[in-house]
Amino acid sequence: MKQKSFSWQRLVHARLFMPLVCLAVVLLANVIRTPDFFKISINNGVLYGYLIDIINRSSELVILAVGMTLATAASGGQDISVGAVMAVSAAICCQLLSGGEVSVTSLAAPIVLAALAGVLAAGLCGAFNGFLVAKLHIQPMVATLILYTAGRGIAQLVTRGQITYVRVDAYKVLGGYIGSCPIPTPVFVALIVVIIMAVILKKTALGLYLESVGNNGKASRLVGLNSALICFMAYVICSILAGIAGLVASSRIYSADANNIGLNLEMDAILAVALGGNNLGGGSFNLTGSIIGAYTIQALTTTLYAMKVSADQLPVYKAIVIVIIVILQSPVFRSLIAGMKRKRAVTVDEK
Amino acid sequence: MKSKKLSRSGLLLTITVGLFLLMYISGMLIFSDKGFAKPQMFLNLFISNAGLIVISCGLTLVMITGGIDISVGSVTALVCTVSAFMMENMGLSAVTALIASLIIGLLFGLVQGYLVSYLEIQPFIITLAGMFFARGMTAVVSTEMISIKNELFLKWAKAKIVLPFGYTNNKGVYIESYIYPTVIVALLTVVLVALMLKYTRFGRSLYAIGGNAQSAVMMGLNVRRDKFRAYVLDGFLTGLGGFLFCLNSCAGFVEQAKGLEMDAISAAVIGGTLLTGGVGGVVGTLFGVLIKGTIASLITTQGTLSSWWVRIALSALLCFFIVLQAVIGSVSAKKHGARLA
Amino acid sequence: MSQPVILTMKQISKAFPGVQALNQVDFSLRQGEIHALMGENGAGKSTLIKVLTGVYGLDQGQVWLDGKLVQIRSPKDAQAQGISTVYQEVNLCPNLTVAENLFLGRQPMKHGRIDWQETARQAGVLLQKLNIEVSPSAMLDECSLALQQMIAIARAVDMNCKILILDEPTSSLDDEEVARLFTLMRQLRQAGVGMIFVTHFLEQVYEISDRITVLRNGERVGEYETAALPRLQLVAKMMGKDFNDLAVIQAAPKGQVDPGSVPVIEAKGIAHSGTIKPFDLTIHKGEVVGLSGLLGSGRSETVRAIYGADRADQGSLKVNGRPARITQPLDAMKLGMAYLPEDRKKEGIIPELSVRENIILALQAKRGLFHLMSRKEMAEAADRYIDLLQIKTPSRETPVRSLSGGNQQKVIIGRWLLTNPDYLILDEPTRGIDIGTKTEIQKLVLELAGQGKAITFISSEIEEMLRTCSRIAVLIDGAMVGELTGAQLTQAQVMQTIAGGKTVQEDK
Amino acid sequence: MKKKMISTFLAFSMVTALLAGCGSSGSATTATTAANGASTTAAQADTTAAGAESTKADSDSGKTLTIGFSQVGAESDWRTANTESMKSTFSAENGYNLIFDDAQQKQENQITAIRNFIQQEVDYIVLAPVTETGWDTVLQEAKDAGIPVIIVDRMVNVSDDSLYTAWVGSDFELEGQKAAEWLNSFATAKGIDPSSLNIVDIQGTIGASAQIGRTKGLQDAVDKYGWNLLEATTGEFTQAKGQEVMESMLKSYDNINVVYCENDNEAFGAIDALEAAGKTVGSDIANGQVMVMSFDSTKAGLTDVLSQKITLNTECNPLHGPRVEDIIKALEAGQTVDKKKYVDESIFAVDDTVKSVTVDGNSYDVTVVTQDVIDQRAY
Repeated sequence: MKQKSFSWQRLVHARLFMPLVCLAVVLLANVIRTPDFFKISINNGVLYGYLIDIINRSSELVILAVGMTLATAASGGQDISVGAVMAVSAAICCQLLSGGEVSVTSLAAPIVLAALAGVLAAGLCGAFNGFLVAKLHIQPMVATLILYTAGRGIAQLVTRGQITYVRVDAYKVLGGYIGSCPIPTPVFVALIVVIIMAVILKKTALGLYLESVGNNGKASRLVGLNSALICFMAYVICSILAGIAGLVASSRIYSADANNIGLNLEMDAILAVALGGNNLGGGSFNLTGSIIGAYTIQALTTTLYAMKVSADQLPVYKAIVIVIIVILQSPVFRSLIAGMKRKRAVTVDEK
Repeated sequence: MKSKKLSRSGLLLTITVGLFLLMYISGMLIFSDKGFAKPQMFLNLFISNAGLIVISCGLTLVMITGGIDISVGSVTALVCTVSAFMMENMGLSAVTALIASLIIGLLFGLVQGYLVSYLEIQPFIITLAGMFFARGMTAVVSTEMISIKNELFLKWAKAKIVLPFGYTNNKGVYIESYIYPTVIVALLTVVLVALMLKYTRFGRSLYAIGGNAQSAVMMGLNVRRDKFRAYVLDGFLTGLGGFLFCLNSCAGFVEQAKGLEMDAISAAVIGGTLLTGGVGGVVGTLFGVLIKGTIASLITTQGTLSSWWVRIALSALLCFFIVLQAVIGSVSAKKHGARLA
Repeated sequence: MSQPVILTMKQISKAFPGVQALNQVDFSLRQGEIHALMGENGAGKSTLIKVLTGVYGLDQGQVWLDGKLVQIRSPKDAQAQGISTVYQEVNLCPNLTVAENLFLGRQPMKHGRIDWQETARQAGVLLQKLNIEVSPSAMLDECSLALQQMIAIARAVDMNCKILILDEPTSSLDDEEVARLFTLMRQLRQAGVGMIFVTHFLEQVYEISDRITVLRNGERVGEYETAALPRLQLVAKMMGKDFNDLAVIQAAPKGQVDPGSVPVIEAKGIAHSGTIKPFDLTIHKGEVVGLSGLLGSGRSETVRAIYGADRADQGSLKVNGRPARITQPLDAMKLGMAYLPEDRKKEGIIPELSVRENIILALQAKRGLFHLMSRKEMAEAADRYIDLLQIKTPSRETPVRSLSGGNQQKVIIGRWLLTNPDYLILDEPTRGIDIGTKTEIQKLVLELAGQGKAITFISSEIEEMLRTCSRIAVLIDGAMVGELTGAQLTQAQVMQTIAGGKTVQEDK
Repeated sequence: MKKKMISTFLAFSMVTALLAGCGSSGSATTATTAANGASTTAAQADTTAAGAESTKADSDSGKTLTIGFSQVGAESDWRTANTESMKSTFSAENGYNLIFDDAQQKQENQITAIRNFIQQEVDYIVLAPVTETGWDTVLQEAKDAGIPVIIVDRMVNVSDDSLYTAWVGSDFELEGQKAAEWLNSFATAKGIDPSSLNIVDIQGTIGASAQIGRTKGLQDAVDKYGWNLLEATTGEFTQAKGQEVMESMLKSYDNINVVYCENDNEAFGAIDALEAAGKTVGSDIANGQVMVMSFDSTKAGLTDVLSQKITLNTECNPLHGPRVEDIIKALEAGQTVDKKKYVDESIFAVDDTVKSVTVDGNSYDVTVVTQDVIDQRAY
């Protein structure tokens, strides 16, 4: 009896427990509403179904959440400029592809080159953020507030305030399908990003370094870690991933819409990290949790859309979910509950 | 003795005020032919930003404790929409709407404050939830724009307070300078909050909490309660500021005041309040708002610039202040370090 | 000593999950006495204090103040009842002025607002009364740590405290500052304040305290008149065993050094502007060289400059005879150096990471980002040092923050031993650690020297240095004023050198 | 320390450079505007030709009119075209001094800008309002200063009509009605049973006047003709949202045959989603094609009509510049102007099945899209 309750306790306290429960609850709500929610069929040669939509649509968020997790771990703060950085990357890529025209049907530059330029620009944004955070020790939120405000301005500057269209099929691949592959490309992009990050974390000491630096920067420096460089790197990686997400978002609509690409996605990415059971104060992190968090958010969004909740009202539900989760995760709340349990146990013992 | 105190907060404030004067005076010189030198232009800074000033004051309080509140923009939208809804769709009076606004602000302050100070949840994430919640609730109240036509409300909104100077414009119309009551409320708020911060134990306690919360507990301050109160006061001021905002815009809708939280935060930061807490004040915040307003005015007056330049110029300025603060901070840290040696 | 008892704690019990921190502990304090509270780490001293100051609630027991049964709910409540505490880590607000720190939360009011003039005046009077030389309008973070401690005491005293708890107030102070603190304490004793004095320094206990209460494993061992309790007995009571280890150590052979061999470390003219003047330092294999001096004399800064924690402005460094350029700690590590920093909490442990990760971190950093150690290798390394250093931890995956201070220190030592260094810098490795572990660490130092490692040892306790070092370099105000070896290594000599370096050098 | 100082200086010089950059780039922006506007001006030659002479007369008489124009932002293609139209009409060559302010979709910014215009003593204020509401106070101030206000695009909702002089813009409800009437005529011509029309409405940003008018136009027709409106959800006027919403709707309904998009960007997204799901877009509803209807008639939108992806595209004319100029000229000449002036807007269809539609007794011709038509378009 005691043994059983103990293992249950361990399950509840496992780091992935809460994120998974959240995802399960959201998905369950869907099944009750739409019995064929999990149905996946082949339609027009591609996979088709609600689930596919959720997985496809959350790709950008997953990519952002991965970067956000690293930045959070290393600096104990969040990068709120990722949405704007997405716009910058998309703007630069599309502007190069269109050669400055508003709408083109042929490419002015090779896609790979333009995409690289977009990601590079994002990397530069990351370097700027990283410099402020790691070198000047500015609070991450404040430091990234600069690009949060300026980013879309820069993107608009690049596109001269227009929406730049690249109506070339080759450019639509990233946000669409590769040839006759039935799975949407963004899913692969997200998967590749996750796999690459997982391999990096598995095969290199980056994860340990990030956790160590995020937990105690001074001590990390004295054991030979270049704390500033590691923190800087985390921000560069975060922005590069934002750049990639920006390209995916841009490819979906084969255009650079500086005002709308990645709009409000930074908040969702932070939310994904929090939902994943990560401490927003930095230190140890859990990438899987963040990814599950990202899928949960998209599932929630899709669900609410499907339930005909107006897009404007969506935030209310998100807010409720956040509050419940952070309260459940709050150490004070947990110790409060533990205290109550103990008291109950004590009274039982006394009897 | 004074000069020592000037070391950090004083220096930052001096720079902020100096920069504001520099910008404004150069604006007056460069755009004198475009009316920039008129006193009303200066008054307009206050008229347009009355709501923001009050909201930023509230945010400054929270920031002094080392916290943050990013829900203020959404709460403003909620306040405006609820006010508009009550007056237009429910036929209630403007006074009721005002009271409702303050209550909404207070409620947000109470809940967020409780979660932040008593459950010790990070303020960023809690107020992020508050931001989502308020914005969503605004849509629940009304997805349509509501124009306020309530007589009393419009009377308040249009109640010009005429000042004894003015000018005759090119159409031969004498235009007296004026302000709205909102400006008086905003300035009164700044003065009261500044006095509170300087002359009450609660105010000093906020600085202590921001300086070192652990110490504040050990020194017998009721940190949780004072932090809670700071958030409640912030909520109240957001409600009040939201109502002032509403008096300026006379409307309520979902998209209102989007991004206002970042305006308020950057105003406070420009005004010399450190996000790490313990340093800052509302007078600086007032100047922060004025600086932002002046930049916008300069760009409007210039008249050919596209919106992205506004964003880029503002963020460059923000960047300047943030880096400046970091440098001043590290210099004083160096001093500290030298002392240890 | 027939002063009335002002505080009685009866049968105090306090349990934490898995630990009985206090078990039926009695404690009493008289008016105008300095009562030392002694015990090893984990004996229950802090818990007792925290119960008394209302940080923790108590499970059982009673607290009587001035003959009245009281309940203390919070630090504020404690203060209201006249119990104030001054901690080792000063608990004041660095962003406020001295005057404000003195009166925070109880500022003089006039017409419903704070009367700043009156605040400044009262602060001036208070500081003068206690002979604390600082301007009331100075910012606190511009004051030295000792001064901050004094200010904290001044604050406590002014709050009409009847009971003042001093929790390790002296561990960051140099002797002169300690002396000033003691003067202040005596002044307060005259004024009738009862003081509870927690410290690890036996000398200080005997210098200032009237009575001693010893705790061990959450239980009270006994209460003694200081004058009637010999030191060795006190130590024995704290350790709960016959204390022969000290003697063993004193008898241990010092490392034998071959002066002709190539020195491991040869520093020439190394300096850091503002903190240390150019100095030379040579350390051979198997040698333990102590760096002594008052706090702020540049002891830590010297080793930090060698290790690259702070970059030296000038000078040259040879490691194993070869010129070395060290710009960051990693460079030093690659040359076989290891550095155990002075401040364990801020610069030593990575609190959230596990014991395993904390142990392997330095080696991993040395190997680089792309050569991650295998899980097996990590586990083996961790287990080896947990075993070797007898680190008390539930498992190697336990977060290091939940370990006691001494065990945390051992984890850091393990971390460095794993990198197999030639040269170890130990800056205050025994600070804040119970005597048992202290001795273990001292033994270990000698053992390592025996294995041929070069060691620099820094400690505020001269006795400890004398036990371990074969040579002691003394610093004053950032300058090295002398080196003592062989027969010169006596407490008196070292003290004298610290007190006035030049005369000793002339003697040489 | 030194490094820190350097970075401070860097940051400072950055700000200075930027501020300086603002000044110089102002002219750069105008230059590009002029370049971009060249095609616009050419295309609208017919509309401006009449005004051109009188403009010259103005500049000859040496009086430069200062116009303060507060624009919503740059959120869509339509908006950019609108801005370009104003900028090219009120150019220095035409004898105007245009003070342009971009409000970045914020009403409070517009209120500030108008106050600023009043201080600058502009001759006219042109306002493209972000919102319909909330203009009472500031327009009162403009009125007190004796400055006429001309509203373009969205209407303002004020308690006192005298607060603005004139309004120029689109009748969004009429646009919706025209589209709906066309659909009715088309279905009748093709012999399609009204109850077999399964329509989804991808709405604009909820609360925007374009959304309200266009949705109402459709809704009324649905009630009138007995069509089957499956769902109406917002696509927020963006391509990405249009795509996402369409995807979701396709999962819920498998019988959609008409998609009513409330602007071109949404239509692009919807078409992508439809094609990805294996549907064919086109006008042949009877044979399983899905008809896409759209608004705005941007060049890109009309190109899609030409390629038969969009069946009907109802124009929403952004070229307000010349019309505003007409009003200003009339006012300068002391004439009275119409309080409300709707711009003429065409209907562009893929073929000539329906030649004209009738709304409220007025007949509107339907233009069949050809490459020529597209080439002549200004935006």
